[in-house]
Amino acid sequence: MSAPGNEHYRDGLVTLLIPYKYSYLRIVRQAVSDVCVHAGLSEFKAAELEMAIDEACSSIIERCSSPQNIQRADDWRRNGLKLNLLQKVDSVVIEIYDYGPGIDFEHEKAVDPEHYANDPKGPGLGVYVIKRFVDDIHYEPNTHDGNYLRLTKRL
Amino acid sequence: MSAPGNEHYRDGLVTLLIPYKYSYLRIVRQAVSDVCVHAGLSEFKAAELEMAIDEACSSIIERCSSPQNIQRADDWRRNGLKLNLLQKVDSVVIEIYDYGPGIDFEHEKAVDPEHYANDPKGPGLGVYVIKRFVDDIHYEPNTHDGNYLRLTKRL
Amino acid sequence: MRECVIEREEKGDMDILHLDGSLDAYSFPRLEGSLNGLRENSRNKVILDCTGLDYISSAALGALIGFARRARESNGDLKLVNLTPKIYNIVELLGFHKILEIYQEIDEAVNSF
Amino acid sequence: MRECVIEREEKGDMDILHLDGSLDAYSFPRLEGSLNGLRENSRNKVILDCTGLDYISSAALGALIGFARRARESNGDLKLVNLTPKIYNIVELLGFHKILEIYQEIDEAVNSF
Ligand SMILES: Nc1ncnc2c1ncn2[C@@H]1O[C@H](COP(=O)(O)OP(=O)(O)O)[C@@H](O)[C@H]1O
Ligand SMILES: Nc1ncnc2c1ncn2[C@@H]1O[C@H](COP(=O)(O)OP(=O)(O)O)[C@@H](O)[C@H]1O
Repeated sequence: MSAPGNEHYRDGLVTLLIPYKYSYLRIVRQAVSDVCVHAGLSEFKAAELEMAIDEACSSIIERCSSPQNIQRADDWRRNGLKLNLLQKVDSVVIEIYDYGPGIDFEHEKAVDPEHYANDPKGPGLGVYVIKRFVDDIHYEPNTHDGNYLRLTKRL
Repeated sequence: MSAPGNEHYRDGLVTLLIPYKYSYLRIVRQAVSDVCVHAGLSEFKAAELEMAIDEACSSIIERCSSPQNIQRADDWRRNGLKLNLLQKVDSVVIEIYDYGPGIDFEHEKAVDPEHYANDPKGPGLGVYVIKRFVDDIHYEPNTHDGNYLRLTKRL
Repeated sequence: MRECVIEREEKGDMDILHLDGSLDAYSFPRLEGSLNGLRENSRNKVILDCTGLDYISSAALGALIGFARRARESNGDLKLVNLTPKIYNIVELLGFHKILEIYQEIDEAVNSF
Repeated sequence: MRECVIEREEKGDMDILHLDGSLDAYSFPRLEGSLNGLRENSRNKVILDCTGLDYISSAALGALIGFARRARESNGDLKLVNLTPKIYNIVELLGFHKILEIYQEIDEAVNSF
């Protein structure tokens, strides 16, 4: 389940590694937004995917920011988030790898704003945003490259 | 001469891989600018380093954009530019790896705007910009990870 | 990385917060601080002028809901003004417009209190 | 990725080009196209309004010099107006302000022709 290596993706692949820190989210959003425009997504759809990725990454960072939560890999490059931004003919695919405790975005329950308003102490809105704004979610914990999350937005 | 692996760098490392295409320069500039601000560089100095990196990357892309110029690596990930953005205590260091024909930015002659104005058909201004805006340039062709360029800007 | 710059403008018993930048997990705590300060001073009629806002996360939106709920208990509220089309689209698709009042102009929001 | 948007405004024998976006290796060919168009029509008094310009590469600056040089041979010129402080700093450090005329306001540039 590591990044696909076929011809299909080659030309449009951007890869980004950042530390587990909120202050790098802006670089991620900018890269996602640029790749979306490049792939032909409308400005609105680009903003939707940008938000879904920001939500996923900040949830991951939240769980990884205490050092004891991270399965520190020998390879120092793995001590951070990795994103692959792929442009396909009919979609933009974002792959996110991390070595934290993992969050099953595919099966976790989504809380919408109205439920959240009635129970603000409960879980956050991140999963709801992701499910609302991407067309496909695939999650696989503990792959060779860490936890793997793949979010797909169709053009 | 591959990326340094010592403790020193760990927390501030951002890595970015992009295809050999001009349309990804904006992602690079944005990432450089964000990392500079994060490292404590002034807005002006950040803009200077941003321009130096943009100039270096566009020269590399110009020479890599015809496929016959690229020593196509087996590893498909290498068929693009790789940047490491490192925050050190007293500087920001940008490392650029490519598999193209290579440009010796360290020793190539810089043409300033006045000379350029008198001979616009000659070499471009890119090297001049890089030399003017960074404090140290180190170039090494054909390393294990391709041609290696390291640009350092002090805080 | 650009922090969110917040300028507060007092207008009688209302506070208008002019936002510039983005409200993500990194920059949001600053707005939370401003809102907590207002609450401590029992100032609970707040207008967020989002003219310069280029991003808002769900956590930030959630906290705005939290402030609005408590403010309403004291006859106050928190209202959004001047969202960019991109952000308005997101707020609407997510359904936040059913929970938070949104206006096109600051004056409209002021008069709605 | 955002292209540079160029709006042309005719003012007698002058052309004011209002730029919005960045002039890098990707987006620059569009401005080059506009300048070539002006040259073909022997319009060689050009003002570049850089209010909305957030980046300019050396190749773009070099081409502006090229246009200015040729325009001067026909009693014209190319002048820059309204650079942001960030871009002005770069233009000055690189020494382009000795070769290209720069003004704070469009009117000043207009009156300088
Ligand atoms: N779990 C958390 N939830 C919300 N905000 C947090 C959390 N942890 C840190 N922050 C906020 O994020 C900022 C830390 O940013 P970060 O980029 O992660 O680290 P650094 O400042 O070392 O680069 C602080 O301003 C803090 O208020
Ligand atoms: N060698 C070159 N010098 C200057 N401009 C170029 C060069 N090659 C391509 N361009 C310009 O850059 C654009 C191509 O962008 P690029 O991102 O490299 O490819 P793509 O459009 O396939 O993503 C075109 O608009 C073209 O005008």
